[in-house]
Amino acid sequence: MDTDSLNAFVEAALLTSRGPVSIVGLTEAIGDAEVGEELVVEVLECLQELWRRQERGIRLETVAGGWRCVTPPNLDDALRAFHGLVAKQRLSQAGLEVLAIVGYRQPVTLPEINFVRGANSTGVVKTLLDRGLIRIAGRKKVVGKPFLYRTTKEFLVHFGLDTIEELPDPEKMVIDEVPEAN
Amino acid sequence: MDTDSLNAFVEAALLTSRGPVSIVGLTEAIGDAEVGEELVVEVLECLQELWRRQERGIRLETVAGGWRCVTPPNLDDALRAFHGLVAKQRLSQAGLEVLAIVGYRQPVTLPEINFVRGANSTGVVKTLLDRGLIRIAGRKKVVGKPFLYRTTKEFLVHFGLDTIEELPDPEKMVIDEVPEAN
Amino acid sequence: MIEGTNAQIPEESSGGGPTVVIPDFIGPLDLLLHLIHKNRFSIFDIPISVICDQYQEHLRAMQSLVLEMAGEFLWMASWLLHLKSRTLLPRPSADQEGEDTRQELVERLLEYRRVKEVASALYDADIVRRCLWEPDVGVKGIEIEPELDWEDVDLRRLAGAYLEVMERFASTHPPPLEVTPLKFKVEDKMRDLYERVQKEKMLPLLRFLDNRLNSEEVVALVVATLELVRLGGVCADQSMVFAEIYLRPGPKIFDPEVSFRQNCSEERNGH
Repeated sequence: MDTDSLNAFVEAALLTSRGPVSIVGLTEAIGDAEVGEELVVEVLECLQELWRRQERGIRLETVAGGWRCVTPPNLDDALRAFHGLVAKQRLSQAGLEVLAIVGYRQPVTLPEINFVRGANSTGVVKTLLDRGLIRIAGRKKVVGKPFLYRTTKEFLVHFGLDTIEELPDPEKMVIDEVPEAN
Repeated sequence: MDTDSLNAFVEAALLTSRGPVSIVGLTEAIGDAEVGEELVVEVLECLQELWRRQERGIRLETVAGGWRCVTPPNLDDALRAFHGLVAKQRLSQAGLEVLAIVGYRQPVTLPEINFVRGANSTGVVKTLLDRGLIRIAGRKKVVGKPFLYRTTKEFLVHFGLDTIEELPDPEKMVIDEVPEAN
Repeated sequence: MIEGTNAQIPEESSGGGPTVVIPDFIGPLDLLLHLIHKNRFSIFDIPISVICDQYQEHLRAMQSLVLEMAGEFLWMASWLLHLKSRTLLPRPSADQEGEDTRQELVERLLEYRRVKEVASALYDADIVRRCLWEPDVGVKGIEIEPELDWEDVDLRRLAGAYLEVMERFASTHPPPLEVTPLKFKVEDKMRDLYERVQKEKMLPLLRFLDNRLNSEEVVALVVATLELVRLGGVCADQSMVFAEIYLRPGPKIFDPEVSFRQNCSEERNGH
């Protein structure tokens, strides 16, 4: 595959995909011994650079272990006006708390989530399941066999994380951990 | 709207639209008295020129309803191969339905699956067999001796179950407020 | 620094209540953290007595509390009261149990604070990332259907797909017709019709049927008429299509008892 075709193919594959595209997948589909993963990454980085310019309406990001095309955030208003869609609903504070708990304690059960939050989270968990941000990952082997929850790939994509390890470390975020004399 | 933003918006609007985009629609969404239809056409023609190059994976064509993004025809085969590979890590709605029928009604035959779904499921059953999510478990002692299908260990592992008896009651799972263990 | 409340984040279960603080606190731990922060106390050295009183005060203000939520807040109130009682009563020796409970509260507050930190980072990400659009370019000849990432297919999606299939099946396969005992017997209708025609000499059938509301009765009457005509008990004539059908006495005498017996034997022989 010549350079032009390679560039064209990678661009077309990205623009016609929903969700992140993996380098392995791209390389495999090209199926050319001469085109290894490094070369594909090079092409991707080139495109990313090309699309970064102000007059471009598309960006290339790395998320959830792959590469994904998205429009720049500042175009949201205009795009919503154009497509006639209302803004996506924000996640509630309760929803964000449950996501945080599932995110860094997974797999976790509903009783455990409730305990950490000190509040019933049943409805919130259901909403997050419906939105595909968390998923059921089996049952815990304790009395009652409660369901275990994990974050989904969609969660990584939505929050722009490459892996779950990229979730901010709460220990590092809390700065007044040292008690002050009063 | 400055020139850069205008270019970016037109590109984003084209790329996020499946069908053809009309000049009137674009101009209206921009909603800027300074940006008339002639200017929008100019931007579109500029993009069309830009995308015509050999190393681009996207073309802009004019059709009855306006302007539309398409991938160059010479990439069709490669894109088909690529999306075919991607589909292997994914599950179609049909695949999910057959998997659910086998899961909840096993052992079950292909004619039975077809009857419940009201659609031919031969291809889907084959895909699920290839992916190791269902298996053949003998033949049913009726005319034609059709194969009986059951889910595999792989199926249990994916859903985090120890035995098939742990499959939750579907009604409770989806309709109930509480996605808790039963 | 952590804010006890994050006013920017709307609470979904607020429901637009009155002016009380409810919407700001999505749980007892949230309220407690807010009070500690407001008083500039350290989590590690909470003056239980003060906090307990302030907590109770807030609770009184939250009159509109939903019953379910109230339980959560009251549980915390009782915990605080329990701790307060221990601090007020001087104990001769080290109160081990009290210390443990107090330590547990500190740990839960710390843990909840971590959760709030991560949640606020997610909040920031959500603000920007909600605004991103994916391209939707098609490829000629390929239907790129929105498929599920296998990793994200869980038990709930499986159960949902099953219910969907079964619902679709039910809607395309209506349940078999319910068989209910006949309310109107053809035999009875034959007898009635015959007697009526004998008496009135002429019966306009369509008008007669029009007055019957029950479709089952109409069916029984039509069958009875056909049967009577066949047996010669009545004659039917119609001048033109869609015109009224008149029933008149037929050439033969209709004896219900005889006819039904005959009828039955005929049928048995016929099959």
